[in-house]
Amino acid sequence: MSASTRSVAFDTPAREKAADAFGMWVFVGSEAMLFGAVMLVFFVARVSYGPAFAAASKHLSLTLGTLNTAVLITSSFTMALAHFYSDARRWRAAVGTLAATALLGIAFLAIKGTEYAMEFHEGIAPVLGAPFTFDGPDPVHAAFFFGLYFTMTALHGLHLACGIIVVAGLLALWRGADASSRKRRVQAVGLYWHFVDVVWVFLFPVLYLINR
Amino acid sequence: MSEIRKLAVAYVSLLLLLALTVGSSFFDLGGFNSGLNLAIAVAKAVIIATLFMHLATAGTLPRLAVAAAGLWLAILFGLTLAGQWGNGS
Amino acid sequence: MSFGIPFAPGEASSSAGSVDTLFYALLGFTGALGGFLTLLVVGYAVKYRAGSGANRTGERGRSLPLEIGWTLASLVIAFAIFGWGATLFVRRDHPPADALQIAGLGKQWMWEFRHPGGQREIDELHVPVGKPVVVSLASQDVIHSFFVPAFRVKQDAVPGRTTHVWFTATEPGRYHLFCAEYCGTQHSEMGGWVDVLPPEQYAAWLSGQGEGETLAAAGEKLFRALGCSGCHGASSKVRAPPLDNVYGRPVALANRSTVIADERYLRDSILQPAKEVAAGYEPVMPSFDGLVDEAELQMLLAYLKSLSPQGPPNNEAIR
Amino acid sequence: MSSDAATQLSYLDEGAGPRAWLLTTDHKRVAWLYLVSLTAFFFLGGAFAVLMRLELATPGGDLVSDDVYNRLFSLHGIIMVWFFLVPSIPATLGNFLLPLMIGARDLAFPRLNLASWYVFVFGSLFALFSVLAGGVDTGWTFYTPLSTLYANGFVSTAAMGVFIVGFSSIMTGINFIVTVHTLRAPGLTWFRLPIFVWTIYATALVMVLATPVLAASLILIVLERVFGIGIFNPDLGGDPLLFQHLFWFYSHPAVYIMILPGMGVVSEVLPCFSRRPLFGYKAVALSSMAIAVFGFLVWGHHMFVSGQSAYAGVIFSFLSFCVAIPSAIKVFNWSLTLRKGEITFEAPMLYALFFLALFTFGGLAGLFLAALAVDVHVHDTYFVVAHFHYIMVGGMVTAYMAGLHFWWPKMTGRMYSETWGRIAAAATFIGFNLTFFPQFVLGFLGMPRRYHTYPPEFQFWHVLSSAGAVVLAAGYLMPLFYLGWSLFRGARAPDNPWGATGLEWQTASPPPPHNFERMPRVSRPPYAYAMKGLKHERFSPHKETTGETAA
Repeated sequence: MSASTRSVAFDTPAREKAADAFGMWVFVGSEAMLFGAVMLVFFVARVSYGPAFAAASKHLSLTLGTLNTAVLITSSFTMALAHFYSDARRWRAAVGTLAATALLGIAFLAIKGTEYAMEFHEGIAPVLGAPFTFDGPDPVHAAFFFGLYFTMTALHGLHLACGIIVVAGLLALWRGADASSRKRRVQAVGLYWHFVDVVWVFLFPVLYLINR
Repeated sequence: MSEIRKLAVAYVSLLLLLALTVGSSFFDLGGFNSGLNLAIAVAKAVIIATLFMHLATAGTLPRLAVAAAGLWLAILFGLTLAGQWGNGS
Repeated sequence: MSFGIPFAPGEASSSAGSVDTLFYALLGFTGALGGFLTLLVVGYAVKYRAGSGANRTGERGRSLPLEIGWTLASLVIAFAIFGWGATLFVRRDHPPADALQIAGLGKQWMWEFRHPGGQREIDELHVPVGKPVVVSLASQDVIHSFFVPAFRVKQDAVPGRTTHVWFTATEPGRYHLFCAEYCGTQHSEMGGWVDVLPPEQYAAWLSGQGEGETLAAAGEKLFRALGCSGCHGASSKVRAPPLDNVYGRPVALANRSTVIADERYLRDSILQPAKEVAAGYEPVMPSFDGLVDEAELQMLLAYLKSLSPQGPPNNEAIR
Repeated sequence: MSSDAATQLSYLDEGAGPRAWLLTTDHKRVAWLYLVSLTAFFFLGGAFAVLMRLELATPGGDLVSDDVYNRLFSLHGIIMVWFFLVPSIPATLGNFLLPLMIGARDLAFPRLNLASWYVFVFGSLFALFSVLAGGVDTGWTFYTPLSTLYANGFVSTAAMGVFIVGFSSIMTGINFIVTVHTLRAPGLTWFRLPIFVWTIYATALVMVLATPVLAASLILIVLERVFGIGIFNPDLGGDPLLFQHLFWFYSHPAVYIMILPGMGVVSEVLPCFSRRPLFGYKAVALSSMAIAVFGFLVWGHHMFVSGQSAYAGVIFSFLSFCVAIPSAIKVFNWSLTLRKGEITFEAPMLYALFFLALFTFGGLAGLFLAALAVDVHVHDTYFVVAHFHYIMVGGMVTAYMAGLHFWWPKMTGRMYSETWGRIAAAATFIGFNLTFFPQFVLGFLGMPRRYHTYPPEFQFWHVLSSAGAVVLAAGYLMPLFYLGWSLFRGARAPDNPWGATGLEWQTASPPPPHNFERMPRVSRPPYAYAMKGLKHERFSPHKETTGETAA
């Protein structure tokens, strides 16, 4: 049998692939709890300080936020294509779509970084002792909003950065891997990538679209 | 090619939903904006999970994982909020 | 015959007896069940030790009626205990209307109490026997917990909110007051005594403390000093809601909902005025967060409460 | 299957150098890596406890200062909970036994398994750093705003350590869940699984779903300390109670992470030494899952007097009584397993019986704490301290010792000294009760926990407790010596010294690298003790006393 299993525990690559997918889904469920807990903190604060949060949310860049959502959805699409191509053993197309996915991920982080820079410049980044200037009615809780905004987007960005690194690693190890390993890896990384996309799908309206 | 067509349809509908959610935010729906946004987010998540992540065809075990995470998130939110706001305050 | 070894805390409040009844009932039940299981296991261990001549024939492995039986029995007993405990617990939320109101403030590492007449004491709380007392608790820094074992009461004092604990002392005496929530370096030093005095001695003690200004009066001074009266006063140019007869009554909010103006609402309105704006008014009030400390906040609250004499609960009961 | 030690290579023969151990992906060797690290943490945490008990022998603060005392109990809690109890049985016995018990060659993700140990070590470096740099004074609960605004210890590094170790926990959990679902031997249906596998599965479920919430709350604490984002700071709009909700959403289920595997061990040991099938097998299996699920619904009983709504208090109390039912069912089933047995009292059985006693009494004490009105009085007193030590030390650690002795021949291929094993078991039982029973009385009297000094009228009970701690410490130190000694001089163990059922006993002691010479098939229910046609020879130390020198 040319196809190998990576773990001694499995008899066939097919069983290992199914186990890999299940393991990844369990991990995704676990990650959902992590983001869920942070979302809960945000939700409680959002209900307590609605007007302050709405006012603060207007200072985020809706244009860049929308653009970023589109970028990330596109990256998920290319990742889904990569999964399809690797299953069909169309390796060149798979490599191409994976590279596109990673590049779109980098684009997302670049846009996010631009937003951060704008926010620091505007003085609405109450972290690391940066000055906070906000002329709305309730600056204390507006600052709270921005604190949560930075926490949630940074946590998401960190996950995305990990995803980019893993995709890059996957491509670096592409040549040495046999067919079943490639399929397994693309599938596992893909599940993670889509999950990070789903997180953003929730973060975007929650942060950017409060009673706009 | 039907697989690619399926993915493309998913992609386009995700972009349309994005346009819808951003567009709706420019209208005051009298308190329903947040609800609509969340509903759209859930719809997007369902599309990504079923079509991009193949949850529809992945068998029982992944669905079990998703169901467990959903149930436990409900517990986390439900009982915490009962503790925070149970007195109606 | 306890040879000076303590086995149970003294009972000195009206609720101590009922809590202890539940405690000893539980002790009896768990002792009986634990004892039965111990006898059973030890009995089996002896009877069925390897090499013993005990009869080992018969069915094995499971017995459905038995399993269903003990599951149902456990359920019934558990729910009975739950109901008993919960019934006693919900009384915590319903202090008698005529209770004496004392403001308690926890800070690292002392308890500070203020009586309605303005008398202030540290790590020592004088209360009259037979009179319900509500201590409203706030914290200046971290979470503390007001704990008087002899009264069987405990309540955390949480920064950023007001909590309450009430009791009716039944036995004159001197009882431990502890901080039960770990609060930093000198946590074990944070505490003192609750002195329960007969009414006449309590009155004597109060007058011996000198006739300070009442908590509400101090709050009124503060109300003027902070400029609150400038807007909330009767002859003000700025439109702000009048505060007479607000406490304890429903308030319509700008977002079309209604809240009861309890301590939480008053407190939030001082510290986070933009959060729940009364209907018909502009959200122009500045936040006093950071300008008033917890002690001053308690004075302001006492004053606002005194503006609604019928508002429950009455805090001017003892002068 | 017989073990012919001369011809068959075991997993222990596959290289002895540091490379062979530190780069292994064999679940049996990873189990040893964990065992060694966890033992070190157990004795470190234990040393802190002994110092605390010495300090508490007198009412004044005579031995250490208040600041030092606060650091002692904080570090004792942090180390014992996250660096010993949570990984204890799952990462050692679970790692070693899970593939053996289900007839697999290894866990589903062997490299992830090794990685989880490295993550554990990495996280423990943070924790050790905060110990050496001066400690933490928040208590293991990290309550805000004390931990965020007022604590002066190394809170961020300790929290990061716990955060990182959480990842190791999640990795282990994912591995176990996938392994149980995908790698069971042919014929091994769910209701033929040993209870130990059921409990490990339930534990893994809790690890995967609860740990991320702890991770989130610890990140938020670190962000608050480092970046000044006031998520739990009321002055900035945060809410300290929200931290308690998130913290206990993890930390109450974590209690079940700690106790469920112990229940699994005892469910293996009791039938074996009674020569009886486990009474009510299905009820025990399903109640493990019930505990894992219901365990998530009760966290608010840590917050009855915290200022959460009274309405929530009543709900949480009700749910807490519900979670008592599956535990009660288990106790009844274990007790009836002994009926009509052929009971012998080797060290694992003694530990298991002591577990039964201590867990039962600890669990019954839980009824007091779930009953709202009584909890108001005993909350945050020594009553709580005694209760959770009965469950976690009297229950979990005792079960851990039972399992360690029970599977020691399988893990090492050597027999330990039975005499010393029984002496140590008796010493821990006596020492434990002497240490912790007085604390129930102290709690009822109103002695708050985490007190460096206390009113002199409580001293009698504190002295008893401190005296017990010395006996308990001796009971825990003894195995270190006789088990260590047996590694080199113990009698060779046969494949199945206890005559136990279970797939792990059908392979050699110690097992070969990939566990089974021939992959097993299963056609019988578990715990088929004393069934017709099955004979299980037991090891007799009197026949093969080559290395036995029981003092």
